[in-house]
Amino acid sequence: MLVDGEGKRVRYDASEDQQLLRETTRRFLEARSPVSEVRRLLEDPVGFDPRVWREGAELGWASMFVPEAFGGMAESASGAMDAALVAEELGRVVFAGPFLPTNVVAFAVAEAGTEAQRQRVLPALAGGELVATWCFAGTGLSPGTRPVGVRATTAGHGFVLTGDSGYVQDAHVADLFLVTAATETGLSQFLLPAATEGISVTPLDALDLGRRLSDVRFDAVAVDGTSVVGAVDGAADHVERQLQLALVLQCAETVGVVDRVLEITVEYAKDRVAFGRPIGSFQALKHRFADHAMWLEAAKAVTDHAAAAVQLGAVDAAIATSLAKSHVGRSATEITRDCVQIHGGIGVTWEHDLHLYVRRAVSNEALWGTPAAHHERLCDLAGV
Amino acid sequence: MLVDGEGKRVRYDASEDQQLLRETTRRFLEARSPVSEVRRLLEDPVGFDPRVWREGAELGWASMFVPEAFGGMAESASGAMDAALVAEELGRVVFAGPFLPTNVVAFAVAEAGTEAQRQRVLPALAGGELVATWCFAGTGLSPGTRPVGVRATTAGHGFVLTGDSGYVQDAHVADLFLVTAATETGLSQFLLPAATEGISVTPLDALDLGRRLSDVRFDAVAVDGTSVVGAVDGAADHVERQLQLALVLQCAETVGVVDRVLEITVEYAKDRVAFGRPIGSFQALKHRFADHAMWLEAAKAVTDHAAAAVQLGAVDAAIATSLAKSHVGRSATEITRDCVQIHGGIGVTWEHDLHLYVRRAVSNEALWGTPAAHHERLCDLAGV
Amino acid sequence: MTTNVDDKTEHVDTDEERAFRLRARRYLSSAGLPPRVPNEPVYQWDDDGFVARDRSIQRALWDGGFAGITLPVEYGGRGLPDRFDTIFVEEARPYRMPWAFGVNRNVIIPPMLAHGSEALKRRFIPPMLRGDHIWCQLLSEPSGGSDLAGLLTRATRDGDVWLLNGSKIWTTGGNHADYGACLARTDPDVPKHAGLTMFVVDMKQAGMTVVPLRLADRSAHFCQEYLDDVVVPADDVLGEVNDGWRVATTMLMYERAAIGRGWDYGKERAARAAEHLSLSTTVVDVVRRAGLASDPHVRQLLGEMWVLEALMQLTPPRVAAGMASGALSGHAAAIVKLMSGKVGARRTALLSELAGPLGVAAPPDGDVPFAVREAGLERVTLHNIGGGTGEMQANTIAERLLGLPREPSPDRELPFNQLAHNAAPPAPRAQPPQDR
Amino acid sequence: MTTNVDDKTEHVDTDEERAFRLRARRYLSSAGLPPRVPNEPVYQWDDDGFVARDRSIQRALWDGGFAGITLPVEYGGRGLPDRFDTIFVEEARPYRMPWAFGVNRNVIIPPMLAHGSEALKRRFIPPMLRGDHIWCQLLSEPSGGSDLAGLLTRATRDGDVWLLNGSKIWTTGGNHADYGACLARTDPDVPKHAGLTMFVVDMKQAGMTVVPLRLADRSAHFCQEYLDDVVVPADDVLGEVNDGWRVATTMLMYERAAIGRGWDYGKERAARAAEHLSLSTTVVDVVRRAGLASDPHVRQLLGEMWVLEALMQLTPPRVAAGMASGALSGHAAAIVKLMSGKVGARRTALLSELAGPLGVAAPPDGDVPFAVREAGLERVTLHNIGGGTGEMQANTIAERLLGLPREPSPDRELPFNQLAHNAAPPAPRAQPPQDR
Repeated sequence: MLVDGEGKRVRYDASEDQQLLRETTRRFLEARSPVSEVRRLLEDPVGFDPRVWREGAELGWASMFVPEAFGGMAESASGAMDAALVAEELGRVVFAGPFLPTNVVAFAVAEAGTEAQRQRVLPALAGGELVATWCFAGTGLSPGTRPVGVRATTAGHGFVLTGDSGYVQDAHVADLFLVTAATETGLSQFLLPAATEGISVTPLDALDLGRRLSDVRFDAVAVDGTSVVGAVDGAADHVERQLQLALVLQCAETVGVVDRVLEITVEYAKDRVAFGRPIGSFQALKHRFADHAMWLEAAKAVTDHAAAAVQLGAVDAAIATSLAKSHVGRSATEITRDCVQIHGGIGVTWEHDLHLYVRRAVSNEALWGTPAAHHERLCDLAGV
Repeated sequence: MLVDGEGKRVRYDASEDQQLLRETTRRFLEARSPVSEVRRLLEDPVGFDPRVWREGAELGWASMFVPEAFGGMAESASGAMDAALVAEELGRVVFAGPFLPTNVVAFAVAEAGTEAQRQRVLPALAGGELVATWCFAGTGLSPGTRPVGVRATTAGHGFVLTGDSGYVQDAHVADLFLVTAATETGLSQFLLPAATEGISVTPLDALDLGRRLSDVRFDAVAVDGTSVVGAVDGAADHVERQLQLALVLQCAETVGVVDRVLEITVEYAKDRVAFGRPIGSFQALKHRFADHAMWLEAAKAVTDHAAAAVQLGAVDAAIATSLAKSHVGRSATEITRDCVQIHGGIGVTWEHDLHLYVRRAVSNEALWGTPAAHHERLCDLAGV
Repeated sequence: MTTNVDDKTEHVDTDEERAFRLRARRYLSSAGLPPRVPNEPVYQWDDDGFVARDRSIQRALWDGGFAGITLPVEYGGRGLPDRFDTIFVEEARPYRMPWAFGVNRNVIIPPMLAHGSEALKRRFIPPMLRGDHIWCQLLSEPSGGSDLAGLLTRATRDGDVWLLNGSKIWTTGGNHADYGACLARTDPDVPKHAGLTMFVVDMKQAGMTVVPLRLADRSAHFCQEYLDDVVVPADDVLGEVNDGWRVATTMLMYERAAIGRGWDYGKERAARAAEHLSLSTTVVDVVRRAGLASDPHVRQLLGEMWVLEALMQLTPPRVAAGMASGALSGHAAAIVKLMSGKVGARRTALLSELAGPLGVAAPPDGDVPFAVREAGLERVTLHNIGGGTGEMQANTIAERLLGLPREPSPDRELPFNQLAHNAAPPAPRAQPPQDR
Repeated sequence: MTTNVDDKTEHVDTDEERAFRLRARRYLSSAGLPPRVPNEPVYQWDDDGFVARDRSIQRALWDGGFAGITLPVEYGGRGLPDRFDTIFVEEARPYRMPWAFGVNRNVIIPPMLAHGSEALKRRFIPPMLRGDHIWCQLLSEPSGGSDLAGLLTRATRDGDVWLLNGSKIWTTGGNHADYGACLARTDPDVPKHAGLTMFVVDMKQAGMTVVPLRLADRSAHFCQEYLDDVVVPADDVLGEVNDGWRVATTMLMYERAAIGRGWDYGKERAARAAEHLSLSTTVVDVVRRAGLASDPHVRQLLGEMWVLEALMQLTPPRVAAGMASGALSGHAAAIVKLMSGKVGARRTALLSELAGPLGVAAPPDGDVPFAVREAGLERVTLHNIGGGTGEMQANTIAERLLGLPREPSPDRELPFNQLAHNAAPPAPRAQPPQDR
């Protein structure tokens, strides 16, 4: 549990404002983007519904890190904590849309962008008119916790970007890429239009049916100095905070996935009869449910803590997010898989929504660093 | 399942001879060395009952690798498989006595010893009059799967042994040490009287209350050429086979421990009443028992396979023993711990025998290489 | 590094057996049978070629005199002792055997021999042996899960025929089958086990709608059936009316044994055990190519995976030997089934950890091995088919092998129509789903 | 790298509260109290010094006017609102508080206030506050396990007194206690919950034999009692005769809350949560000294251990806040208890893997850290004390929090003497065991 500046403890279910935000978001999603949307959008070239995304933006989904001067509400929002709350609701419907990447880019530009970048980008991001994404991880088996794919070398007044970035969400339709690249003595970040010469996008076969991921190749992409976000060679701290935010949003989304799957499965176990009584009355099943409820509660605790730590810029925010990712990532896969098992055969049919949830849980476990990659990161952070 | 030279399949519960051996051993142990012996011998300086050990030797416990010419019955026994069978029975009573080290040394001397060594040592080992032990593993955190503690350098016609060997069973009372040492270009083995100048024994605080372990220090111990067992620099293959035998006996003993603990606990669950019915009728408990029975069956399968592989000198004997150790070691600890849990509070009292069993299971998991050390060894064996 | 073990039992043949063996060897080598392909993928809903090929293989066995080797001659068999079947299985190992006729061989014919009327046996067994009829099992229901005896499909008598209404699910080859053995409720006023009957159902009739059951990985090797006044002549009952539970129990026992032994002319599983304990090379390969072979954590995962593979290789033959020797009861088969679920789950977790992000998203044409590409999907879809299976196996082990007392449960004594049960399944869809 | 958080609530004090706080601070600093030692080991059977010290600390609190802060003045308390207790707890944090009086404070006095007669409260509460009487709980029985209401200890009326016979177990401080709250069966002819009575028992009488309960790690902080015609005056009943289950339920509820809050004047657990999420330094130290800090497998173990520690640090305060806000029911405390068992078990497994062979055998005077030396022993002895506790917590979570239906169970309705139960425990041993 965290104590904010005023000594007020972070409460179990957040402030009244946050409760309102949760309810509004849930009602909107139930009406406009239930889990059946995933099936409807399976063959859709975009992979999400841009109208729904813009309507969500009107509800403030992309405004939480954008200052009021640029059409956002950063000053009145509790950034990471509010965004986590929305992400949790999105997880409950396996939402298809650029929530995580857009918010992380908005956060990055708001924190470190030039005035010109902020004016050009932030209002359109907040309004849901622009989609942005972040090129951070490497491709293939690279760990997902470090930017290892792209290098930028100076060329005249500008830079040339070369390399590959992996698992980039919604890169196939994004208008803007925020690219983290290694430069001479550190990390630098660049904000590029997707149409920049030399960028190519290869969509991946993704397990998660509600999310499009791509590898992005930078083939000697020439950019000028105006595309730099923050200090050349000095972006490491910002990159770290962006990663923390991405982890918080991912964990919160996963918590939503598990919360909903457990709800569905508990209901099923109450209704479904075998041997003359509800299967939920059998003790062995109860004990599995009890374990799941317990680990989910822990997942919420560790995610809330991480969100608050990131929001407050706490010294242990990096640790908190990696701890959260490890537990949330692993437990989500285990719990949702056992919920499939509890459903019996019906749980593995294409018609049933369960697999859509499990796919997201398994995918989230592996992206932005597997639990194993975060254990490594934790040891690094602890100086072990 | 393995096929022996005559195409006869190794049967589920062994041959008639082996069934007889099992029954004889069990009856003897019930009468002469029930688990209560562990308590009686707690403060005993020897730590086991030499009379019981000699009586066991009369039943053939130390004869299985000793040729008939030296008072044993190697020719008529199925070495590793028979010894494993006895070890399993010993596990069922948490037997205190030098079964494993004595047999491994007898095996080593029978296989590689000089005629003089065999004549001097084997009849007395087979008769239970001499106790021998094997200095193999290093001390402390060293992995237990490799001889890393002792070096021998040539000095005139003999050698000088220097270093430390760890976790040596019954070293405090052994008459003979078989020492595996690194020499110039390989491994060599030496058979020494315990009283040899320069050897010191430090008993360890051991978790297993039925087994004494010591570190053994070799402080420039001078030995002559007659103490060498097998080829100088060429003992690696023999050392490997000794390790395999030790692992088979350890796994079999652990299987006996688990088998007995599960028996005790199933009986308890049938008798013990809560909420008006036997606790064993509660489904959550049943499912835990089912898991335990399943992993125990797998432990028996993998141990039987390892014993047969070692007995036949199969090419995959090294792999088979490491696979066995990993599964048997881990599952034994998990199963016996949960059996304690099923017993409720009574299971953690000093008065109850359960902890004597769990101590042996946990101790066996860690000695002769932890499961993790054997995973490493498996990768080495597979050339990964 | 493979122990080359030929586990044929040729050395104990009598002269007569030896003659049979040589005849089988000769015939098999000249019959133009396709070779056995290890781990051939399961056939899909629309794979008619697979079924046609198996019909012709079964026909070839019949033509050679090797169909129904141990079955009575009056039903088209050869009337030989079991030993001859073993010999044939040993000789047939290099060839593809008719997988699609596994249901006939393993789960239909044995209970038919045990419980069927003389007329039924003479009418139905020969066409199965000739390769003409494929059968399916119609047992599980969408409303049923693991409580088979609580099934809802009703059979009502209408003059000379029975009319069956309800739905069946998880049927292998339902769309290819000519006949089905269908368990239905004939008397709801008695306890659930006492009011069931096993019918012989002609699958090719108007009231029987068979649709593919598409799974979460988009595969469809099972079917679902909707029965809408399906007509069964009064004589086409396997066993007695209201004695269907006994027939079903026999059927399930033979099914269990066959799964343990290997589905298509057996021994595949047992044969594996004689092989060397080797770690799956695909995985090692991936690890090597990723440059992770010396990473101690990766080596732990590999080690553990190897252990799991060994357990699944060594335990089934041990359990089978235990059952054969009488040291273990037939219920011990549950150990193997439960283990395969547990080991499978852990294995997918290890594979996912090795595959990392590549297991959840990979380039469509990239050089990513199947095992890695599918690692994530396997975590989603791995399941003990049939619903609640793991739970049932665990109960069996605890109650039948360890002797733990059963739970008090009223559902074994009360009349079926006084028990709570699930709603009947919805009507059939007009169209099979069009998902790719 | 520690976030220095002072989580005192001084900033919201009223003037009156502020004055109380300063008075407490002053008194505590001058009363000669020993400092609080984090993770002080639990006291053992024969540790009389521990108890004597706690009696004198409790006496000091009484002398300063800080015993029973929120209790009614007529029972020796100060009659102040809860807020004052919170203030005192905040100020007392640097000092050792009387752990041995935790039973009085947490589990005896609250149900006594709720259910006790006026006479009982006036007679017994003041001596507890003065440090004169230590109480213990006599609930669990050797024959009982998790089924508390099925207990066997009998109370029979004999003129003006009750005579109690039976045995109790898992008693903290039974040998030091002056009085015990003892649940016994007064009517076996009614269902089990309806025939119990909570007695006030004088522990220092001939019929009460208290022996140490030595655990597998040779420690002995619990006791077992044998009751042989223990005499209780008819008036010394807490609550009504045959209404003891209600009293016990209240007692257990307060006990659960106290365990969640921290036993000795609270907050220890909550305070921990405000601290930085740091990995146990002992373990890191061991790993560094062994030269294993860069081994990726060891780093995985460390990472996972850190995660477990974080879960145990962050979950209890969240659950407590949920219960305080009403978002979670009081049964949610079961989550924390269940988790501490599961996390503990996994933690010992990780520790054992890190400790390797050193965890099962170490040189007596070697330079081996405690955590490593004890790794193996912890695997043997770690247990949710009380028997079946984990199972009960899991049932509570499933039934009370998730709303899953209860199992049919006759034991709640049938008269106690028609239920199966365990045999009575054996008679007391003549001598306490002499094991070291």
